[in-house]
Amino acid sequence: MIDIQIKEDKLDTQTCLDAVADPGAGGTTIFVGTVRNQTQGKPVVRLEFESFIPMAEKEMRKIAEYVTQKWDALHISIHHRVGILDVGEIPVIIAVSTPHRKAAFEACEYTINTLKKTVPIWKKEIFEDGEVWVAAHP
Amino acid sequence: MIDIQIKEDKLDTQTCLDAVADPGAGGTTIFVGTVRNQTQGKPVVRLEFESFIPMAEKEMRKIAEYVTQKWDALHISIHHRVGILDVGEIPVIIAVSTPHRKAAFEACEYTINTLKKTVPIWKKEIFEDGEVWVAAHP
Amino acid sequence: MEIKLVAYGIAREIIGHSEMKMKVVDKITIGEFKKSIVGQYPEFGRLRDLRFAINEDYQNDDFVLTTNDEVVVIPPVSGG
Amino acid sequence: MEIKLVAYGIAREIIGHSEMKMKVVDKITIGEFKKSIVGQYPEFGRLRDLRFAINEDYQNDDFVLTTNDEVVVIPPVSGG
Repeated sequence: MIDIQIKEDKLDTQTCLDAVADPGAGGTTIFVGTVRNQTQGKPVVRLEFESFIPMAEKEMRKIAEYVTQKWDALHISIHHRVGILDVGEIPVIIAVSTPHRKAAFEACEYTINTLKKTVPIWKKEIFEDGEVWVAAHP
Repeated sequence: MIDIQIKEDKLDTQTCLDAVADPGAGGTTIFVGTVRNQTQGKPVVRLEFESFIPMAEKEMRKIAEYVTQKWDALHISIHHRVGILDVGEIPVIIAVSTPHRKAAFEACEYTINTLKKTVPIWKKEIFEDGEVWVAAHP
Repeated sequence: MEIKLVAYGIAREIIGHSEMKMKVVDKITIGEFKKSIVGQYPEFGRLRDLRFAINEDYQNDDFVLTTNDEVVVIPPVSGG
Repeated sequence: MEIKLVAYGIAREIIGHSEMKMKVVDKITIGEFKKSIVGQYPEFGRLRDLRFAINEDYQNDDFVLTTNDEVVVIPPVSGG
């Protein structure tokens, strides 16, 4: 089962874990992103996320379908938040259940790495004295 | 912070996630083990876990200390359940928070792999027609 | 012909609008359109990359635009 | 001298007790003790491995036992 959600509400790990529960699962790996309090030593005040949501959901689904096939994932849940997030809040949760645990780690890491390359979501870091669109410039 | 627990009560992912929360964390990886409904095609009725608890806690702490140093982990939480577990229940949860996400995956995978080799916990699989101490024989 | 340009993130800030109508030459490709928009807004040339989506899919440089296409400018993504 | 043997998991089932007192020769090493116990309970020889802990730590074959030591038999572990 593929569970993709992009929303403004707070994300919840248990919800993603429940979405991938399966009696045939031997391991579930979850990645939880959190807003760090600093970037290269500079204090971060907050983050703002925006997304081209229909395309972002489509790209997430492509990743989820690939993962399901390549690692025999039983279920995958990808939740991403948009809007304003404070330090410590959760922008992304990825949960993958597989029959054997090694696959769950690989599949989960592949998913977050690929999401960061292909899914149209943009993050602006707000500092005390300015703001930066993350990764926009070389 | 190192959070090690071996107990008979149900394990909870959110509790482990809370234990490793940190404003400096950029990523948290969680591994959740679950009791599978079958082993090599044979239906599993339930699992029984026992442990030499004081030594198991000591060995888990060794792993946690190594992980903290090697991957600059901010916090690590290792919870393991003992007693009788049904299919779908959770024998182990490992959560690791790190400043950058790659380290969280490596540290979490290392922890579960090493736990399975060094920590004195034993698992008996109960089938319809018999029982087996897992991994006891070559 | 006319197309609709949609911009997110830093692209929106560079253009100054999240949506706008643009006149382009008939049968323009994404590659040609990209050159034209970088000429018009040089800040696009300083980005790490610049992609375009039509129908919620990334499209290559040789994709040919049709009148009324909705062209979404995708600056470097940074989700997660 | 006398030591206390403590056994878990399949080791407990092989011995038939979770704890028992045993007489062993003075200054016996873990290696020698292992040979003796495998001789007494041949099923131990069929396990994937067999380790021993004293003071909650794995000990090598050359570790010398002292009277009243609590020797814990550690059959192959299978946590997680």
